[in-house]
Amino acid sequence: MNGFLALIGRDLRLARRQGADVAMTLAFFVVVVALFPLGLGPTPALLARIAGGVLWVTALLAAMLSFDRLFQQDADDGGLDLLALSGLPLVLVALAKAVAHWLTTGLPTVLLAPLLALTLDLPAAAYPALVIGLLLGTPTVSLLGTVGAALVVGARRAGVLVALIVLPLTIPVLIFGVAAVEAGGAGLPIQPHLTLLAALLAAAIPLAPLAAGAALRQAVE
Amino acid sequence: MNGFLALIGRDLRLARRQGADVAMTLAFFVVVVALFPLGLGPTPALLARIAGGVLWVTALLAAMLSFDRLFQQDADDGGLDLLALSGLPLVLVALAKAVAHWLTTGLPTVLLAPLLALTLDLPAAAYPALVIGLLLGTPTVSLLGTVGAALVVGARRAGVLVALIVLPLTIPVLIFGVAAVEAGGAGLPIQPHLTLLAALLAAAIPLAPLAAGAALRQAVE
Amino acid sequence: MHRFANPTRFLRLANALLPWLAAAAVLLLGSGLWLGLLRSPADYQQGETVRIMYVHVPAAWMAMAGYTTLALSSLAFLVWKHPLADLAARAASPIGASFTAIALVTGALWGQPMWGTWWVWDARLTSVLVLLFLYLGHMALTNAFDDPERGGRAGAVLALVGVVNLPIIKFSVDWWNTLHQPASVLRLGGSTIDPAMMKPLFLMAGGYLAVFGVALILRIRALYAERRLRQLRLSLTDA
Amino acid sequence: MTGNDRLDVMDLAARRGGRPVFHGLSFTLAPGGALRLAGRNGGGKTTLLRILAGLGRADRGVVLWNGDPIGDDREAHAARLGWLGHADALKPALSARENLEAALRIADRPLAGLNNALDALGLSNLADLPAGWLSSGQRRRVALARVLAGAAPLWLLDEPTVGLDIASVAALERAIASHRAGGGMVVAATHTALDLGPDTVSLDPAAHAGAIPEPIS
Amino acid sequence: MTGNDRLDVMDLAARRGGRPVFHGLSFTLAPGGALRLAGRNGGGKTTLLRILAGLGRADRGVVLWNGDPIGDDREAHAARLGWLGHADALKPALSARENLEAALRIADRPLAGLNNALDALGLSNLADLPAGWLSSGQRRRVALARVLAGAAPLWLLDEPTVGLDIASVAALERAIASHRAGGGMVVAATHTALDLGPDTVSLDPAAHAGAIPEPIS
Ligand code: HEM
Ligand SMILES: Nc1ncnc2c1ncn2[C@@H]1O[C@H](COP(=O)(O)OP(=O)(O)OP(=O)(O)O)[C@@H](O)[C@H]1O
Ligand SMILES: Nc1ncnc2c1ncn2[C@@H]1O[C@H](COP(=O)(O)OP(=O)(O)OP(=O)(O)O)[C@@H](O)[C@H]1O
Ligand SMILES: [Mg+2]
Ligand SMILES: [Mg+2]
Repeated sequence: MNGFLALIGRDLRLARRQGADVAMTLAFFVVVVALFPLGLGPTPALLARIAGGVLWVTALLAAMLSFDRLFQQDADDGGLDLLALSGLPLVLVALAKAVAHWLTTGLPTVLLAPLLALTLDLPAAAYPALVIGLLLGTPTVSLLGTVGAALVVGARRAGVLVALIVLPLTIPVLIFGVAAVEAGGAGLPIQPHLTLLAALLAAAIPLAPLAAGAALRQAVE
Repeated sequence: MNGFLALIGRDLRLARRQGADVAMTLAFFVVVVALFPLGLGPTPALLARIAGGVLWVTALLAAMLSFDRLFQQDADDGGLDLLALSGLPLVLVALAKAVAHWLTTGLPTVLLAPLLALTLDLPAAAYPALVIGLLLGTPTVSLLGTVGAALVVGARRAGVLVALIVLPLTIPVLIFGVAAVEAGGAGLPIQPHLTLLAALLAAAIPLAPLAAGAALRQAVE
Repeated sequence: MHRFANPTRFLRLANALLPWLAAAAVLLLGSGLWLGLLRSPADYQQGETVRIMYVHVPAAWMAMAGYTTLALSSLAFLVWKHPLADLAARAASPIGASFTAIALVTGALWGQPMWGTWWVWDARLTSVLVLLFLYLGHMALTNAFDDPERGGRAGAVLALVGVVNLPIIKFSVDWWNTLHQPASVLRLGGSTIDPAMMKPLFLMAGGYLAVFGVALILRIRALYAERRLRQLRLSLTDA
Repeated sequence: MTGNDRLDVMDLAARRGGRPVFHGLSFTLAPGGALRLAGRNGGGKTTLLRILAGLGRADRGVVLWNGDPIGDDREAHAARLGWLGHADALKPALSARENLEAALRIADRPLAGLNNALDALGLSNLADLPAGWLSSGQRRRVALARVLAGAAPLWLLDEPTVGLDIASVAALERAIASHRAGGGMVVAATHTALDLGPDTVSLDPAAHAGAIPEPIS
Repeated sequence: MTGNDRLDVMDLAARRGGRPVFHGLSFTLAPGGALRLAGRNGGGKTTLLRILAGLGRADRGVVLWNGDPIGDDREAHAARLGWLGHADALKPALSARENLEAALRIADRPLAGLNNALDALGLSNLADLPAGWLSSGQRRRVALARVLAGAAPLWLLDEPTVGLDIASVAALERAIASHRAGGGMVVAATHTALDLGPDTVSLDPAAHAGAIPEPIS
């Protein structure tokens, strides 16, 4: 347990060392959200209609950008061998990485999303669904991304497989997340969608680290 | 000139051997575009209305995924020093990298876009504008991305940083690209928009490699 | 060699200038706000909301002036490698970003009564937003390296690349049909604005300029001290 | 460190990329023992070290720690190791000291030996600089200090002298001597004249690659 | 290789991360000359080599090739160099031969010397394996073969013997001897006993770091 917390602590410290780091994720989020009105034309009604989808896609994207480095950097500098030999089971290594990733990218995204929703004219009734949905969905994305990141390290040639497996895996999260926002905006019950998101998270918490741990074992061997 | 072509050739061969990056880009493109009908509900009128914007924004974001690796991999393994000492001016190194990047990500995106447009019910009249627009716009994106990639060599969190730097610069491309698609769909002349895209490309071809070359010089020193 | 030039002379000059600049800032802003908010006429079209102009317009000007400062310092740093130019560039970008943010926020506040919406994605507004992103990108890039000099040089290249955005901001209202109104103060062929509004506007602009100068000097001093501290720490580890 | 441990390697065979690297390799390391892996490039030194660490997979044969196969409890085996790989595994943004602290904390080992380890390799003055600012030899020394600070009974060192200056090689030799004197064991792969101390056994894995055993797949 | 070239270094000073590394460094390399950079870790050997290559920036002083500052025409200077850095600069997905071919083609140099270079370092059998499958010493040899194949007059080698077995060190020494015999020059930083041949000058950049010049910024 100590080692687990220490690994999270180290990764957070690495993230904090870069000073403007979390700010960078946030700035990225803002830039991308700004792209959609530019691309789709500034019709407020249209924007409001797609706001949920835009915010969710962008949140996914912000997370995606950092996945490939999640283990690759450790693998390149020999740190992955060291982690494998730290006595911390690789399953916990993967879980710690996912937690650190969520704290540095997922959480800031969740906090910023309501502000950006303002510029997209999201209906007021949709805000709870947006925030709770992201709060339940982004950890799942971080966990699934950890699996992908571990596979990328392990399988040099199976890269094709990785992209095709991991991205579709996040689709359910996106569908239910967007559906919750739309339901909220339309005054329909949001709870069924959020329950599904929670179920996905509950499934991902034990399973994703297991898969990622196995992939990491392949990577070091 | 020989060295220039040789560098493009090497990067294409590496991309073919590894495969992962191209597949990742394309898979991302497909998944994100597929998400919109899923998330927004398959209302054909709405989809058709936003198809141009969705395709353009997604193409832009898909390109972002690969930029941070463009020079960083060479920098990490010492290859960037070698390129700087190859006798090929760094401006040409940057141009060659941009060409290879476009051939491996931009071109597949252009080829895939009409297929995806089908699933979004893009009006038939908008196809020429979409394809020609992407054909003119994506090289500019690759060129601008090369500048960003050269700037972030050695930086922490390069993936997010490069997107943060490059995306604002690509906004004009996005605006004219989408405008062309919308004009095409509405039966208006598309040529003015395409001319502007061509002008942007014509400006980027000499200027972007210059800036990227200067940035690479800073990176090796 | 410039690298060995001693920045203490600059600092002495800056320190001497600082109180005067600060006093000018207080005086100009004070009189500008007094004239602008209380003594100038309301607009025949816009009514009292026109007074946002005295905050908005100079802030927009300073946003562009700040970027010009950033770009010129960056050019000087790349060409002459003078470390002071690096410090000036680093100092300028957060200040310029702040003015840009003020221009955006006051513009949005103004837009609500005038256009009926906080925000539209038109060319002027978008290019100012891009300016803010460029500032943010510059700040992020300069701080993203372990070696501050490397960060400074990368940031300088980016700052120069971003210069293309300045003419776009300035002329976007002429090139594209926008909601935003075209230049009426600073334009060829003379100003089209009521002189009773001109005076507080220029007082405010002068005040903003003085604030910019004060902030720049303070930031450069702080950055310089930071760098000295780092060098001292390094030389201690040499012992 | 109990000083009563032993490492037994029995009839080990390994292949990389489908090609046999060595086979029929057996040896025993008693408390305080040292094994030097030498021989030509590609002889299998790194391959053997990774198997001993539990990072690589053997084709055949077993590695026993006090009689138990190391694969039975990977985490327990990891806790006995001081590992130095080809790469230094340092985060450039963290200082040398922070790098070591993080590694020890993650492995849940005490921080007590940290300062002594840094001192032993002449790093006290450099310990608070970001690792990215160090020269290649200085970085290698930080990685070595991590092994020293870990206070594990079995050191596995892959080319520990790479980039070290003469003074640092001597410091490493002193560290190895005192580790062995305390009952610790060392296996080191090296092409240089690093002196592991008295009673060092030498082994060239490539010498055990003669007849190719029946193919396994 | 004309055999009439000379390299002059005059009053060179450099700093890294704001700290002076060396200053007042001057030397001359005549055709066929060899310079060995030695000294403690962090002494500035890598820093000096990078400046000689035009990759690093000197704080003061100039490097002249046949009387002209190397900064005047960077591409021309690059064409005279055979560079071996700390890192091997090999793409793991390409074979050794493909790596070398690509490097030579990009530098627009003839491929003629490629096979001889691979032979000289005993790589003929390995040349068609992906570089990612090679052991660390084998990879280092591929990187060295790239220098040999480039047939440039000035070799700049940063710790060329890292990871090399004894036979490979001997092969490298032979290659250096024949390069020098043809009028080529060598500057090599090394901590090992690599023999650069007769009339080798030794230099420790750290010995030129005495008084610290006035502080900047
Ligand atoms: C967020 C929204 C806005 C932004 C980003 C923005 C940006 C700018 C910029 C950059 C300038 C300087 C232009 C130059 O010097 O050529 C400017 C000037 C000006 N803006 Fe805005 N603006 C915004 C909203 C508004 C609104 C809502 C109004 C009032 C209807 C307005 C009225 C003006 C006026 C009168 C000027 C002075 C033009 C001149 O005389 O040159 N702005 N604005
Ligand atoms: N990126 C950097 N930032 C700041 N300082 C650095 C950086 N790289 C190296 N240094 C410092 O510069 C000095 C010289 O380093 P250099 O790499 O030239 O030494 P070296 O002689 O090659 O050492 P080694 O034998 O360990 O390879 C060292 O004291 C080092 O700490
Ligand atoms: N990833 C890999 N895939 C396939 N073959 C490999 C791989 N890594 C190493 N090999 C092969 O395995 C053999 C043993 O390599 P190993 O790294 O153990 O050698 P080594 O004795 O450590 O050599 P060196 O002295 O160069 O470090 C070599 O012939 C090498 O080509
Ligand atoms: Mg090895
Ligand atoms: Mg060195």
